Amino acid sequence: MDYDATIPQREPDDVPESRSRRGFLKLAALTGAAVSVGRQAGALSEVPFAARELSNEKLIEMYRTILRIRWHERTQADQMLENPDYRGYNHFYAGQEAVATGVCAALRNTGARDQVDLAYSSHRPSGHAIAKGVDIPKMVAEMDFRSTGMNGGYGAEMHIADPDVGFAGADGMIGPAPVIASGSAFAMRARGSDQVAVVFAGDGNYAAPHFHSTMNNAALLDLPLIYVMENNLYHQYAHYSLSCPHVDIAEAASVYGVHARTVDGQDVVQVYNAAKEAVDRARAGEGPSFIEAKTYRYYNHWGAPGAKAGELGAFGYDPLAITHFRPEKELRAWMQRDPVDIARKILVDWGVVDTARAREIEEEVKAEIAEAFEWGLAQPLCTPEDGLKNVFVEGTVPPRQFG
Amino acid sequence: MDYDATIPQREPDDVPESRSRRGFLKLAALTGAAVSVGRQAGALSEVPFAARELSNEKLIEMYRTILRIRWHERTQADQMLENPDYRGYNHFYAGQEAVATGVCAALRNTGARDQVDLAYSSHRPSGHAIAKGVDIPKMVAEMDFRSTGMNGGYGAEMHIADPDVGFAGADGMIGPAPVIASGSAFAMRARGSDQVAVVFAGDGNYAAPHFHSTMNNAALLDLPLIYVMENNLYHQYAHYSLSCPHVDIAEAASVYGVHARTVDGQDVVQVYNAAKEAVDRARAGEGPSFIEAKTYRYYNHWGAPGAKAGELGAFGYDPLAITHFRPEKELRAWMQRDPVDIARKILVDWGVVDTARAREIEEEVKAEIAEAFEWGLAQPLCTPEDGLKNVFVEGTVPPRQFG
Amino acid sequence: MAMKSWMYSVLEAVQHEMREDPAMTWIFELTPPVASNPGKPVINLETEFGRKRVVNTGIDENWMASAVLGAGLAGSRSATYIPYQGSCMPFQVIQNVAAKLRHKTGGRAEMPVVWIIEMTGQTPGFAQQHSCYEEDSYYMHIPGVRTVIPSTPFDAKGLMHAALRSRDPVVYLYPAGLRTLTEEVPDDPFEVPLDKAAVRREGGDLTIVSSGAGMPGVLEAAETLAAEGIAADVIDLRALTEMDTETIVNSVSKTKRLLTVDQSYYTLCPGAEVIARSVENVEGVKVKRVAFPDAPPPASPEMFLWMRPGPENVAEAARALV
Amino acid sequence: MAMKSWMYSVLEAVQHEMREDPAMTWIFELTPPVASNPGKPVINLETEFGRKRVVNTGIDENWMASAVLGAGLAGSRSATYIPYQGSCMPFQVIQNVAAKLRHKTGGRAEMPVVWIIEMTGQTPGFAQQHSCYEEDSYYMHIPGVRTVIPSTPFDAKGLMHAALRSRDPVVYLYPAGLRTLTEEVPDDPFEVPLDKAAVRREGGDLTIVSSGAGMPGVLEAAETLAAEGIAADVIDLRALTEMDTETIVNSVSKTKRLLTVDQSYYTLCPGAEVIARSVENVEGVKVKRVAFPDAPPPASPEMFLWMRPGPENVAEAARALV
Ligand SMILES: Cc1ncc(C[n+]2csc(CCOP(=O)(O)OP(=O)(O)O)c2C)c(N)n1
Ligand SMILES: Cc1ncc(C[n+]2csc(CCOP(=O)(O)OP(=O)(O)O)c2C)c(N)n1
Ligand SMILES: [Mg+2]
Ligand SMILES: [Mg+2]
Repeated sequence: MDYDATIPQREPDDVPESRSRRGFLKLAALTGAAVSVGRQAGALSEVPFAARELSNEKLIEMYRTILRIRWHERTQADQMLENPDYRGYNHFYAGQEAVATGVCAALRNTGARDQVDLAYSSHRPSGHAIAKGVDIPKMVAEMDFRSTGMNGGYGAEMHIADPDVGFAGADGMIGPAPVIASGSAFAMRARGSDQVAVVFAGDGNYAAPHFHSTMNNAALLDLPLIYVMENNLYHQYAHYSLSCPHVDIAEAASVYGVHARTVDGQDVVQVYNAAKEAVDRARAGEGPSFIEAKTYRYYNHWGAPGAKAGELGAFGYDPLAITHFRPEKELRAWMQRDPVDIARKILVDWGVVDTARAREIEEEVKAEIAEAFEWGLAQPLCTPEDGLKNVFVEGTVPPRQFG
Repeated sequence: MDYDATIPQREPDDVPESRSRRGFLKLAALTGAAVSVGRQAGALSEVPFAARELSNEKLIEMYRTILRIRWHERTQADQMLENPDYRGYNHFYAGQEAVATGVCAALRNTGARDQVDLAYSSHRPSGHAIAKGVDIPKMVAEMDFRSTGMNGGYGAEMHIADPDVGFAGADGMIGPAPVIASGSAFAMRARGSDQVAVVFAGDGNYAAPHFHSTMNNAALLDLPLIYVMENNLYHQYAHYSLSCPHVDIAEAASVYGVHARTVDGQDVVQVYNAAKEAVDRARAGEGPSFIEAKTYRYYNHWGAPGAKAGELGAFGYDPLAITHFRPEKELRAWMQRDPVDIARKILVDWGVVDTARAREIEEEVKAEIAEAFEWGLAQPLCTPEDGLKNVFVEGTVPPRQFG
Repeated sequence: MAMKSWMYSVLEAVQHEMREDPAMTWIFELTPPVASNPGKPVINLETEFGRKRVVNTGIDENWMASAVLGAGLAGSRSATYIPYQGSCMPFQVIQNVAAKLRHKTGGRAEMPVVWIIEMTGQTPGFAQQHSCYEEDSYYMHIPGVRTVIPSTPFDAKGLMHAALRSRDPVVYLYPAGLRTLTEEVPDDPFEVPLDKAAVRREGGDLTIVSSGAGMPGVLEAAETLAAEGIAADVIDLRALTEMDTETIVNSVSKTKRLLTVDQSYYTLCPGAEVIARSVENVEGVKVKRVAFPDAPPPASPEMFLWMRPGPENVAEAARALV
Repeated sequence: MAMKSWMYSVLEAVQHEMREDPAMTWIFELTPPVASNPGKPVINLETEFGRKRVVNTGIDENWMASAVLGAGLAGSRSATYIPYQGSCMPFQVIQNVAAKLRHKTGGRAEMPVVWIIEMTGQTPGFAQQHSCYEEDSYYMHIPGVRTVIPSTPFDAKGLMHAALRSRDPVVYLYPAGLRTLTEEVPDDPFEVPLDKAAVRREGGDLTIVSSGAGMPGVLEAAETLAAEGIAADVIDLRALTEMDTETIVNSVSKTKRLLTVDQSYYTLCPGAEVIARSVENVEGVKVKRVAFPDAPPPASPEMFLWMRPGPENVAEAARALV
């Protein structure tokens, strides 16, 4: 893995020579491609192997979830690339499927408002939504602005939400969601519920001042909050070393006294183990946890530029010739450790399914997703005047564009 | 020292049982009164003893500065208590004098804008201002809203500033000043100057999200920023353990890779040693430092309630019967280690002055401060219409209160 | 019914709602949620409901505001009291997250939350950052949260009940300078609607519209004017968003003279909106606007008290208008 | 002189000022400070001036805005480009610290700083948090910072020079939707004043006042109206604070018909202030206000495009007014 290349090039006398930065560079250079392996071994030895108790049904369901996310992304990318009538968009999650799947498999995803666990998402929500159990056809409709979509066409990608399954929703802003999630955890603790609040956030969230508020208050108040940081190494075009002095962002969390783990985000079982540990702790009143999942996205930050219909991933797109852009070799290296492949191999290895059955399941999922798109894109468009509704619980606000 | 009493009482099943909190409680109980002594010894052994190079003149000047602050506070408190015409107010700094004095003694306090070091202050600014070298009579006039005051009567206590001596100014808000100071440090570094930016902030600032922004960017950009946290244990009525999981807030800073020290804030020499180390590092391009000075204020959060004219400190004031209020015994224990006494003893011990001369200097300072108040309170009041000036560099804004 | 202070009236409402709803939480910062009133039991929310439900942590108003939002989304009624020094620290999360959440989820997010945001503007000498009274306009431009501003202890209690019971998120602006007011306030819970202005006086010669901390001066001026034979309709907005246009337009249609009075800065003060709505709906209206100049409040009491609109300014502008 | 894109015009100004002043700094986040234009050298501030002066760190707009303020106070000219997603993250430090700093120090603080704050409102489908156009009002109510909003590449460059040279702190609102505009823009530096509106068209039948992203639609409508025989004065505010009342009043005194057009939410949109100032100064004015309804922008293009004021809405309202 061409790891060094991910570190932005700088002129020697122009480089901020902070001690921690130097440490970062050194460590990255030393460990190179072995980083994720080293972490994997660590996680295996440290975190209780809760996955041993998962039933075969549950394991298959997790595999299905990973596949649903993957095929949702691929189908939508193809729509964007090939269907001129398609208007939806996405911040694609492909490559990160094992994180959402592993975490949500440890949660309560149904039940009344005082039962269901809550998951807060980000600007990259489709994976979290599917893993939490939203109705996929309705999500597809929503993303294409249909009036029968999950949110009536009001929100679309960056704002989807489905409280019925505890999917608190996407949020297009970097910063606020983790703080808000800590407030949900505060309420859960105050009312004596054993619910937990989970927030998925990218590495970009580390530098936001909200990070401190979230960690500090979660620690001080012993909140049942699980902060899942999906460290996919980049925020837009910037490598995370530009905004974070730590190699493992989890270090930054543990300083507050928050229980922190770093896991291989490509391996659903490891993610599950860490999530189960965190959920058990939170339900038992033992306070917050932070899980840093090392992962990678296969598409570019937003949409499908650089991608080809029918192919996975987006290569070589860098229109602005941005110096900090992720190198193609890095992407290819990460694709060697694909979360779908890893999950399939584990299931076959554990004797849960054989390879043929695994392939069959994938075909079933592909068909399911195809149907979801068929249904979603056949839904009615929105009525213009409805934009004046849902400002408050009741009523409509007056139109003002006519003067 | 009745240390345990400073920790707010709570019902056992009501206490957030975070691990760090428990650690805090245990450590505080174990060390008790010895906390500052232990720290003192640590600081003595770790920090280079830069004070050995201070001339006698400089040492005497530092002693004078401490006394100027002390007598400014006492005189102003007496004004508030006894002079019905006096309209000024203060967040008194008495008890913390050694911090501002020790830090500013290590700074460049005169020179052009690209020479002088900058000090940012808080809502408790009088000590920082005096140590940085502002004109005391003009500050006295300002605090009593006089048109010839340091800021023309526009700002008063929480907003005093004197850019001529690099006193960037007070700020009534908790949070923003350290971030802004880091911007000054950024500019200094960008223009290749060896200036440093210092910010004085209380323990209350730890919990503000701005803390993270300041530390993180100072570390990432290797800024010549010195963050002086005056940990006087309380923000208003709240002990800092309510908002901070660390015993030493300096720990929180060091995690970012910021050079961090904890010092006895009552001992001007120790403060100076740490400040000199930080300034030398910053000027040499070695980046930011954090100095946590353990200290205490003798008056209550704001104004002179509980104080008696002619006496130092304010005792037994707690009108709201606030459970978290600081205990009187704690205040008395801290007054045993008074910064004025400590500074005087050091000077006598080092043979810089004898006791008689030390007392004489104190009388000189008292007279100087008395004159400052005489001059300041004899200054003219402001002209109402001037309130419409200084909104922009030029011009006045229209009056609007007349309709 | 008893004479009650402002704070006691408010905390009585909060206490009632917290007793009814064991899940409800309260987050505070500086001001311990304690109030006493002659002849009444002391209210102390922290000791009555315990520190699991009633909590202060650090000086982080953004956390406070975000936390109650999160509590609401988790199904718990929740409120916080933001001191005036921190009044705009949580601006972004209210403006850009909470206010848009019901709309963006197509009506599926529930936010039974109240942000009590203190405003000052009363104390001479406190200067720019502690004497300002400007937040009304910032919060008023935000759709999706109901912004209200009481001007009496009675309304303070009634609006607090309504706010806590509302499924819409509410910004409850609290003019701290009015804390010393007392009046007869019922012991039992009652609601003041979140979208209705109050006609405080009926006249017919002109309409004076104000809100919050502007009201006492306006009422004093109206008294003076009445003695001079000038009878004013006095309207207390109470609801900034959604503003009660009907009540304003009814009055202005009759008087054709409109004077707005704000302690907020002139440019885009709430009165600007009152004027715009009035002249959009009624022709031939003569208007005047009294407001704080477009300058931060200075420390010097001489400057500050001259700049802050007082009863004489209101009376003088009214005389010029009729 | 050459046809130039908006961004090229702006960065040309910044590049010039940074070459003149080796202490000047630039802080960016998403958008690398790079622009190209046919027949012109590529501008790349980061590579030209190095990462000591031109820097991006994390996603922390409050740090960005505060840092340039601190740089200014240390005597270095400084500017930052805040992407629209973070447009209100630095609100508090601008509103409560920077805007009050010169006043509170009695004129002693120097703040040669510019916050470029991106605004959106153009892209259907981006919804509540990414299609909003509301910040104009929030920033306009703040005294002590000059808030300007260009609507053409020429003004964008001239206002940028003026902003960077001003000793007053400037909020420079940047309607991102206008990025695709190009026009003839001089190569040499020039200034557009920070406090003057532009009369884009002279008519006499009515006055239309708008700003920023509202302008293209207004000019299109004015064209349509002209063809119908309705001649409009079209005023582009450019300066929100301090607003150029004189230019507005001059026009309205003549036309007695005022139409304001905003992409911002109706309540307290800039037009409310324009209307209030007009009717305070001129009697017998008929007014109308076109604005975005008091609702967040929805995702669905059907809803969004219907709600966003377009040229037809402007023309229709103008017809109703004359
Ligand atoms: C406050 C704010 N500033 C800027 C943005 C623009 N933005 C959207 S996503 C993104 C990068 C986020 O990176 P990361 O958190 O690592 O998540 P990832 O995209 O890698 O999943 C940025 C800067 C935003 N949404 N909000
Ligand atoms: C944003 C903000 N919130 C609240 C306040 C009110 N306030 C003023 S001083 C203070 C306590 C500060 O404590 P600390 O930082 O420890 O400084 P100390 O008073 O002990 O010197 C508070 C809460 C404020 N000034 N700003
Ligand atoms: Mg990322
Ligand atoms: Mg303190």
